This record gives sequence, structure tokens and C-alpha cells, in this order.
Amino acid sequence: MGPTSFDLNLLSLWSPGWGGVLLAGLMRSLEVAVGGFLLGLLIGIGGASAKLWGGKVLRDLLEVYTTVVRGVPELILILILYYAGTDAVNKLMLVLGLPSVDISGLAAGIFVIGVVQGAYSTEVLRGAIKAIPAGQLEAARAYGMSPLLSLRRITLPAMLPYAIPGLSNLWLIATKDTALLAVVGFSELTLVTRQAAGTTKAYMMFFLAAGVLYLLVTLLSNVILGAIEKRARRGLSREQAA
Amino acid sequence: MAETAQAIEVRDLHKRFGPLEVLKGVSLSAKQGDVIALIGGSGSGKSTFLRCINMLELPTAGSVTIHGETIELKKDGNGGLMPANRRQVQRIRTKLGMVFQSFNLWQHMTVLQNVIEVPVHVLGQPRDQAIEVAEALLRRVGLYEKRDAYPAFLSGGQQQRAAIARALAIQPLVMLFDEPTSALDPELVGEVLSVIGDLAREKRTMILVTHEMKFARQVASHVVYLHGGVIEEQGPPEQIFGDPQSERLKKFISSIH
Amino acid sequence: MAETAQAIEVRDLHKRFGPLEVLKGVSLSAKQGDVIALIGGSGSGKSTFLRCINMLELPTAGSVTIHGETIELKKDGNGGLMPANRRQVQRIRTKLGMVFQSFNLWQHMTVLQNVIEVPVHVLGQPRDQAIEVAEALLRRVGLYEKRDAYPAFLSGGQQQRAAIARALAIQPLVMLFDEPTSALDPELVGEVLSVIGDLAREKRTMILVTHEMKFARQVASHVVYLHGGVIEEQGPPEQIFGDPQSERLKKFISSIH
Amino acid sequence: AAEDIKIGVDSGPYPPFSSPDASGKWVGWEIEMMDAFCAEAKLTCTLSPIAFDGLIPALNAKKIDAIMSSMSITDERKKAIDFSDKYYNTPTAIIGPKGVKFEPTAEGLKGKVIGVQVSTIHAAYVQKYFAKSVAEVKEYQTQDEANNDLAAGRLDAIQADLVTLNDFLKTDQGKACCELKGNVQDDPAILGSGVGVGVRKEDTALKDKFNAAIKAVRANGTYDKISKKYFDFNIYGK
Amino acid sequence: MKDEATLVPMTYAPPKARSLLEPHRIALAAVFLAILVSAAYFMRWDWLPRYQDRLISGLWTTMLMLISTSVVGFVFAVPLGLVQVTGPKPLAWLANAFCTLIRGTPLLLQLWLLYYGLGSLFAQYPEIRSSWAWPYLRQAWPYGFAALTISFAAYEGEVMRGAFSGVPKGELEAARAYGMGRWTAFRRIWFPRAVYRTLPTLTGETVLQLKSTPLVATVTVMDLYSVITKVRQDTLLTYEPLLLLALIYLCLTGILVLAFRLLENRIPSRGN
Ligand SMILES: Nc1ncnc2c1ncn2[C@@H]1O[C@H](COP(=O)(O)OP(=O)(O)OP(=O)(O)O)[C@@H](O)[C@H]1O
Ligand SMILES: Nc1ncnc2c1ncn2[C@@H]1O[C@H](COP(=O)(O)OP(=O)(O)OP(=O)(O)O)[C@@H](O)[C@H]1O
Ligand SMILES: [Mg+2]
Ligand SMILES: [Mg+2]
Repeated sequence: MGPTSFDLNLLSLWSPGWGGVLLAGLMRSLEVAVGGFLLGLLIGIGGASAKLWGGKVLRDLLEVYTTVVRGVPELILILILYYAGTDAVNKLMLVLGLPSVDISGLAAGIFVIGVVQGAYSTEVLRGAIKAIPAGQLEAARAYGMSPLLSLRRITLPAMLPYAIPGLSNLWLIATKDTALLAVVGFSELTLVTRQAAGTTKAYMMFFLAAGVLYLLVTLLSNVILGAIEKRARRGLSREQAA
Repeated sequence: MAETAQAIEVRDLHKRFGPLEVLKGVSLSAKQGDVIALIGGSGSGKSTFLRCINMLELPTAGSVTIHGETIELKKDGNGGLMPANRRQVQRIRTKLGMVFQSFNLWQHMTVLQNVIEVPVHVLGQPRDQAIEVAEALLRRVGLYEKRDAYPAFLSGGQQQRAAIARALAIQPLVMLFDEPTSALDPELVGEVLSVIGDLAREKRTMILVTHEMKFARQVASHVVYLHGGVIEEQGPPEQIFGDPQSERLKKFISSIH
Repeated sequence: MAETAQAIEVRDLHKRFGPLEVLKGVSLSAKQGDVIALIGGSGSGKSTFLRCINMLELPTAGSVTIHGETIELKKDGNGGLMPANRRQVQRIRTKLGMVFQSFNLWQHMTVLQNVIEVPVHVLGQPRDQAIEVAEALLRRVGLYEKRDAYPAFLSGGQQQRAAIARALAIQPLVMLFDEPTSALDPELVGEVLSVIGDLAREKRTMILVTHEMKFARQVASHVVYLHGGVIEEQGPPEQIFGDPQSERLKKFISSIH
Repeated sequence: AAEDIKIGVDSGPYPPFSSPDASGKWVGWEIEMMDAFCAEAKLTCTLSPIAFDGLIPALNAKKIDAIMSSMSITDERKKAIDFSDKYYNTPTAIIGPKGVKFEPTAEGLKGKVIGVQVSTIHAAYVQKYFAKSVAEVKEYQTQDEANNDLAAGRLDAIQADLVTLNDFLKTDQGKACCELKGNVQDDPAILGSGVGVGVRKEDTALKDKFNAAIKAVRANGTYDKISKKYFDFNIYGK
Repeated sequence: MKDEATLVPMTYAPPKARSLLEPHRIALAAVFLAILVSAAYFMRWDWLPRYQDRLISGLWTTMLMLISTSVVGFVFAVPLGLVQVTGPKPLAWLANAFCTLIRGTPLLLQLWLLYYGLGSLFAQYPEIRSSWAWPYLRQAWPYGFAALTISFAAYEGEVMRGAFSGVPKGELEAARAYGMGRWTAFRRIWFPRAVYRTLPTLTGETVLQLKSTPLVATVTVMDLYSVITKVRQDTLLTYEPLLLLALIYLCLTGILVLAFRLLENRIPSRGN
């Protein structure tokens, strides 16, 4: 068998086909992508709030965080965070006198993707909040809403249509960034593809198969995100939406 | 509560933006049912005055009393004032129905949702009841058919009428209007003025900043002319418009007409 | 070339957009130095007519002759016309100075670059000479100081004056103006009209679509009233504005004034 | 109760020692040996695939507790981690395309492009002995990628462990393209003294457990039983 | 999801320059300086001189990769964007499919597909092996170059599509009205106008491209990242080389952003 071989039996879902392994890898990729995206969103909400309403020092620290994350290749961040992140957690546990925790590859992967996504989320959400016409927040104040209530009832929902395009983009980036975890040996789709390809020597076929899987995820995401975006923008007229 | 007779009483209000003193001691009081028209040139501080009443701007000095309850203010560090009690401010705000020049409807909610938002989520009214009230109000401002539309799809005049319904839904003690028609195309001004006119005839207490002199003359019980941060002249509409005393007011009225 | 006397001659122009026939046979001719004002209600086809003259819209039928040279058209497959000779159209276009309602200056070039663009890159004039002419023109429209500014940093009136300079720079046989002032704030209209007025007094041939009736009356040598795709009435300005015949024109003039 | 530990293995296929099969399970001599050691030492071992060059950092970051990934015991590595006694030792060899004759020496490799797996003893050896004479040294994340590039004509030679190279030469791809050129001259300082289980320096208890297990597995015949399935020679070395 | 803004990937946006001299900033700077100094002091950097030459040559490779792939990628991006706006339909569809395909799959996978998949096919054909191209096909950089170029072309092509379609119709009409032919109008008006519109996003795209370059190390190109990998395996240090690498990339990003800003400042920012 050479690299040209297109023995489709190799893609069968059951051994000796590698299809099952690929799908399992895809699931792992998606788990990390979903987890990392959500963690990023959480960091983003906190980061955006702090950047908008936080103290000077906090704002500057966040600026450093977003600048560094956006200026350093993801691959390098992943390497640093993958080793240093868990190392730091364990050192911290040691200082606190707790037993070192067992950080699974999955948790580490989610952490790494999440920290990277968080920087971008922060900017997306901050921009979205700033895009809300000031008058709407003022109206909330004028009618006696407390800051928390107005955040929940006005700011967050009003920001959504502005944030969703950026967040959609981030989700697509998250799905693709999981591939970088292959370099640290995390068994997501790209790595298992490489293992399958290396073992069977059917490089072309397996890489193409993985490409199709990624593309399906992207296209499906596009459809769903498009629907979500349409819904979020239902209150915006055409000019505003542009 | 000796002053219950006064729906609103503002005493010696000062407001300074940095080096610029916009309000230099403005006092004003309105009895229940009064319709006060606030007029004045651009930049004379009309909006600022209105916004100080519900503490959207914090005054530098002075006091505001709504139906006998004075908003408690304390000194902040920078020579200004700040609310001593946030909750009190929030509570009093629910008694002041503010209508903005640029409508400021919440864009992510339908018209009906806009109107019930404050009753349900701030005043804690049951949703059903709030909807009932809201629908009656929307019928009144002629927007019942549009209750499920989003603001962005309404004309300016319709948006402003919805904003008035939103303000009325909290059953305010005083309505505050800040140039409610000046962001509207000329052909839409009429529909909004007619709604406000109805409210005036019902003897709702209101303070109305406007450039529509003809309208002010018709509906106001009292007209206040602001200039350079102080009240230059005030009185019943016939007097202010028919027989202005100060040179400035004369010039102002002739320039507007 | 029997018709050299006519600077521009349009014969029986028809234009159809799908089912909608916008121009139903419009003929018009102008001698050297004529200033023709084209007036008419919104949607009456004024812009379409102007755009057909330089083939920005292709007419469905009819002919256009500029200084004796008729634009060659041939039938396209769909019952319309198309240029028989692209180069001819391009050449004739360089003799027609079009000024648009929305200026359409090229935003990535400075004012000066905008003005010399066509002379240098279409007409092949030496750059130095083009700059000399352009600076003279800019001085004339009062924009010499702004020659190195980008259009986005100019007011609407300045932009339109720059656009007029751009049109003049090609030394056009005929100037075409499509509502040159209607995208301008009222206070900027004057400066543009005064430039156009100067051109009219110099006896530059021009066709001017406008809603500024007073101005049209002053500068036009001939006024054409378009309605429903045909010329409803035409004549010297005194007659059209002073003694309109058709009911429609009467109504139109009274609605505008 | 048995102690839970995580053992790191190179995530790239390294047959016949360790490679994933189509069901995602890891198989190979070293995997079976791992099971044997763990059973002997009463450890519950979980296998954790990690990029080869990330194994030592992962061990020190406590993401894993031991390395069993054909990692040779060298002085350089001993600066960062500790090793058990060796559990196998094989010579280092060089392979190249068929039909091109050359010796596995600096002289023979002159002007050639040689490939090695990143972070291995072979990378270090090539660096020291061949770097000056070869045209280029290419480093690969996994061994099978180097093999593949040799077959694809992008390499003129590969240096690696003799056993894994032989395994490659037995595949269709290897048979078609390449052949053994011979063993390189030994240099224990770099090539080390066999393959051991890597553990953290402070983890002497675990090291002792592995040492005992290796001894026991060799003594009770399990070692030979497993090895016979894979090799027809003595993998333990002298 | 279709409008241009949403399709532009997240990019680096430099912080606004505010006063660096506020007291809390000075304190923060001091803290960072302290961290830096202690990192320099407590961590191991003795390997640096030994690898100096290789680091510089790696840096050079990285820069070469960045610049060449961005320039060539941009050249491809223009037609990719243009045909999506002007058609013809089949070409527009193809260009759109290409952009979707490339942007929908990870670059790492594309790179491996090219190098390990496609690249190893060539060897089977003696015609290729004996052709002039073989010495290049044997090496790794052509594959890295191809993958990065394709990726840049796809992302920037999408940006160019938005830029071309975003040029106000009136300006193109004015070009026609003054007798410009199609080619002149494209060369003088449409293209430069579109490029100006993309400049701000071009910064971001180029920074993204810079951040993608280390991937080529996985196919044996000796770029900066792979030199650092070498340092890591030789010295068995985990953090020091990576931190240095991060720092270098951060500097490169900063330089790129500044360079683009200088370029941007030379042309009008309004009216886009
Ligand atoms: N937040 C602010 N910061 C600084 N200056 C302000 C602020 N708000 C208002 N001003 C200034 O205060 C002055 C009064 O403004 P205000 O909006 O109250 O005038 P106005 O009478 O409502 O005018 P208009 O008829 O134009 O609405 C103006 O000079 C304005 O520039
Ligand atoms: N490209 C087009 N496709 C379809 N219909 C068009 C097109 N351009 C113009 N029309 C229609 O042709 C009619 C005449 O338009 P035109 O712009 O010539 O009117 P106008 O007299 O210039 O009006 P205005 O004073 O509003 O500028 C209108 O009904 C318009 O909708
Ligand atoms: Mg105001
Ligand atoms: Mg028109």
C-alpha cells in the first residue's frame, strides 16, 4: 500500500477500518471546541465587563492579556499553557497544601483553547456592548432599573446582535484551533488522522477524510449560526444590521 | 409633608460640567396638573435641567422634591453631589416618566415588551395585569396594531408614541418630555403632539421641553424661559408669548416664529 | 455635418426598465451656449434622460448626437440597443462633463488628483499641463487651498465644486448636471449654484436637472418640463414659470415654489 | 489497593513497540511489557499518548508519572529526569534507498539528506557525528513520517533504532524502496545504555517498583514470552 | 454570516496609546520588569549564545515565509475576490467554494495533506523524479509556502470580495461617465479604492499569517519555531525557549502593526 491507496475499507467504522477512531477524534475535537469556546465566553464576559467598568489596574492587566494572546502564535500559546498551565495549577495546589490534581488531557485542552478564545471574546463582547446606543442604557436608568437588572434585561440582550457575528467567527476558529493540540499529542481529530495515516500509509485518503469532517462541522455551524444570528437580529432594521 | 400640594419642586439647582456652569441656580415648582413648558435657545441648559430632576445628571448643588419626598444627596469628593441612597433614587425614578428626544426604545423588545418591561421587572407587577394596562395604553396612543413590532420597523412618530406609552405605563407622578418631536420628520410631528396634547388636557403633571412654540402656547399652564443657566422670564403662556418683557425673550420668540 | 450648429441633439429617446417605460420619446436639442433646465416631478425620468445622453443607461430606442457626431447604436438581443462601437462611446463621454447628485468624487484621490485623473489617464495629456489647468480650475471654483485634501474631509458643497472642476477639466462640449445641489445642506446650496451660474453666464452649453426653480429661471435659456416620460411643455423660462399652459405644470410650479 | 499512575507514550506510531490500531487501542511489544510491569508492581496504569518531544516536560509537569516510549537512558536526559534499569537495548542503524550504496559513516553520508525523529538519541548522534558532512538533517515529529519521507525520496537516509527500522523494511512500502545500510558505531555517551522507564527524579519509590518489576518479569519468563511474539533475537541485549 | 465584517477573522488591534506615565502604569511596568529580571536571573539562558546563529537564520526563514506568502497570497486574493463580485457565475462559484473550503479546515491539516499526502505521491513517478522540479519537490519549504499562500489567498480573497463590492457604485459610474475603459477604470479607480478599504484588515490578516508560520516546522522547515524546538530537546528546558519564542513573536507582531500603521497614515482614513 502506498500513499496513493484509496482503500475505502480503511474508513469503515469498525476495525480494521479507522472510521470509528476518526469519529472518536472528532468528538474529542468538538468537546474541546465547545468547552474552550464556553470557557472563552465566560472569560470574555468578565473581561469585557472589567475592561468597560473595571479599575485602571484591572483594565491594563486585561489589555496585556489580550495583547499577548493576540500577538503570539496559538501553537506557542498552546505549548506554553499546556505545560505551564498544569504545572502552575499543581504548584498552586502544593502551596495550598492540597494534593496535586490530575488534569486530564481534555481539561488541559479546554483550558488552553479557552484562554486563547477568552482574549478574543473579551474584545468581541466589549465592542458589542459599546455598540448599544447609549440612549437605551440611559432609558433603563431613567426608569429606575438597578445596574444589575439593566445588565440582565437590557445590556446583555441588546448586545447580542452585535456580538453574534464575532462569536460565530470565534466558534469556527475554536473548531480549527483544536487541530493544534495535535502537536502536543492530544488525541483529537487531526492527531488520530495522522496516526491512522502513519500506520496505514494512506496519507492522502485520511487527510482528505478529516478535511471533509472539519468542513462538515464548519458548514453545519454556518447554518445554525446563521439561524441564531437571524433571530438575534430580529429587532434590527436593515440599515442597523448593515 | 407640608408641601404635598407641589407635585414637583426644584430648588436652586446648579450644574457644572468642568469649567462650564450650565445651570446657575434654577428653581421651579409645579402643582398637580400643571403643564410647564420649558423654552430657551440651544445650549441654554433645558435638557440638563430635566436630566437633573431624575438624577441622570447629578446636580452640583440644589435639591429636587417629588410629591414631598426630597432626593437625598451627599457630597462626593470632587465638589459635586451624589445620591445618598441609590434605592431611593431608583424608586423615585419609577415615578418620573421620561420621554427622550431620540425615543430610546429598547430595540431588542417589541413595542408591547417595551411597555411592560418596567412594570413587570422593576415594579414587580404581575405580567398579565401589566399587559392589560399596556394594551389599553397602546390603544390610546394608536399603536395597538403595532404591539408586536420591533421599534426599528416603526416610523419615528410611532416610536415616540410607543415611548410615551412606556412612560405612562409606570403611572408616573410627573411626565418629563425632552423635545419629544425634534428628531421627527415634519409630517410626523403632529401625531405625537396630539397625544401629548391629550395628556395635557387630562391634567397630567408634566414638564415639557419643546421648540414648538405654537403648541406650548396651546397646552402649557406655565411657560419658563431659560437663558444662560437662569430663568430669564416665566409666566402664563399668554403673557410670555403675547407680551414678553425681556429683550432676549422677545428676540428668541421672533426668531422661532 | 449639416447639424454642426447643434451642440447636442437627442431624437425620440425611449427607455424602458422591464415593464416600466420611463421615457416615451423625448427629443431635445441645444445650440452652443444654450443652458437647458430640465424640471419635473420625482420619477418623471429626468435622471434617466440625462444618463441616456452619455449612455450610462442604454436607451431602448432613439438617437443622441453630440456636435454632429451620432452615437452608433445597434440592436442587442433583447429588444434594446447597445453601442456599436465602444471606443466611440468612450470618446464621446470625454466630451460630456457629468456632475452627479452625490458628487461621486474618487475617494482615494486628493481633489487635485481627481481633477487631473481623466485628462492624464484618459485623454493622455502631460501631467504638468493637466496640473496647471486643474489648479486654474480649482482656483476658479474656490478650492485651490483644498487641492491636496481628500474628498472625505470636505463639506458637501466643496465636494460638489470639486466635482464641477473635475468635469470642466476635460473641456467638455456639454455639461450635464443631475440635481447638483439636492444632496446638500441648505446652507451649502448657494456656493454651488453660484459656480454653476458663472458657467451659465459664460455661455457654456449645459443641461441642468434641478429642483431650484428660482435658479433655473435666472440662468436657463430654455426650460423643459418632463412629465410621465414625455415633454409636457417647454419654452423660455419667463413663459414656463410666468405663464405655464398645462394644468400639470401649473400645479407642479405652485407645489415647488 | 493498587496505585494509579499515568504512563506517557509517544503519540506517533512506533511499531513494533507501540502504535495505535484501528480500534484506537495501543498495541506493541512495549505496551505488552508495560502491562506486565504494572501487573507485577501492582500498579493501575493508564496510557497517555503525548508528542515525543513533550514527554519529559509532561513528566515534570506531573501530567504523567512515567515514560515508557523507547526512551534511551542518556546522561543528557538524566539531568532532567531519572530512569529505571534498562528493559531493552538494541543497536542503532541507518537505512537508505535501494540501489544507492553507502556506508553508515560520516564519510558515506557525505552530501546526503538524513532524517531522524526529533528529540531522540539519534538526533543527538547525528548532530555530533554527521552534521558536518551531510547536506541536511531533517527532524520529524514521529518516526513513521521520517520513514514515509524516505520512501517518498525526500530523504537519502534515516538513522533510528534497528528494530523499528527492520519493522519498517518489512512493510510493503519499506520492501519496495529501502534497505539496511548497517549499524552506526556505538557511542554509549549519546546512544545511552538501553531503554528505561523514565520517572521524575524525586519519585524514587516508583523507580524502585519498576526496577523490581523488570527483574521479576525477566526472571519469571514473561519477558521472553512476550518478546518471542515480536522478535527472533534477544531484544534485551547484553 | 454573509456580510464582510463577520468574515474577517479576529485580528490584533493595538491598544490605544494613552499616557504611559500614570502612577499605576509605572507600578505595573515595574512589576513586569521585576518578572523579566527574575526570569533572566533565575531561569537558564546559558544556551542562548550557542544557538544564536541558528536562531537568526530561523528568524530569517520565518520572515521570508511571512513576506513571500503574504505577497503571493495577496496576488491570488485579488482575482479570487474580483470574480466573486463580477462573475462569471461558474468562476464566482468556484472561487467561493475555494474560500469556503480553505477557511473551513485547519491549516495544519492542509499542510500535512500537501506535504505527507500530495508530496509523497510525486516520488512514484519517475518522470517527476527526473524533472527539474524534483530538487524543489523534495524539500519541505515549497509545501509550507504553498499551504500558507493558499490560506492567505482564501482569507484575503474573502476580504477583497467585500472590498470590491463595497466601493460605491457612483464612483465607478463616474469613471465610466468620463470615458474610462473597463481596464482603466479597474486599474485607476476600482482596484486602488478596494485596496485602501482593505488596508485596516490587511494588518490583521498579516498578523494572523505571521502567527500561522510556525506550523511549517511540523513539516521539517527550519523556521524560528523549529530552532526553538531543537533547543528544547537539546537542553530539555521546557519554558525558557518557549518564552523567548513568544517574546520574539510579540515583537514581530508589534513591528508589523507599526509598519502597517505608518502605511495607513499616509492615506485618508475617512470616506471608506
Ligand atoms: N455631559 C456633558 N459634558 C459636558 N458638557 C455638557 C454635557 N451635557 C451638556 N453639556 C453642555 O451643557 C450646555 C447645555 O446643554 P443642554 O443639552 O442642557 O442644552 P439644551 O438647552 O437642551 O439645548 P438643545 O436645545 O440644543 O437641546 C451645552 O453647552 C452643552 O454643551
Ligand atoms: N435601473 C433602474 N431599474 C429600474 N427602474 C429604474 C431604474 N432607474 C430608474 N428607474 C425608474 O425610472 C423612473 C424614473 O427615474 P429617474 O431617476 O429618471 O427619475 P427622476 O426624474 O430623476 O426623479 P428624481 O427627481 O427623484 O431624481 C422611476 O420610476 C425609477 O424607479
Ligand atoms: Mg436638549
Ligand atoms: Mg433623479
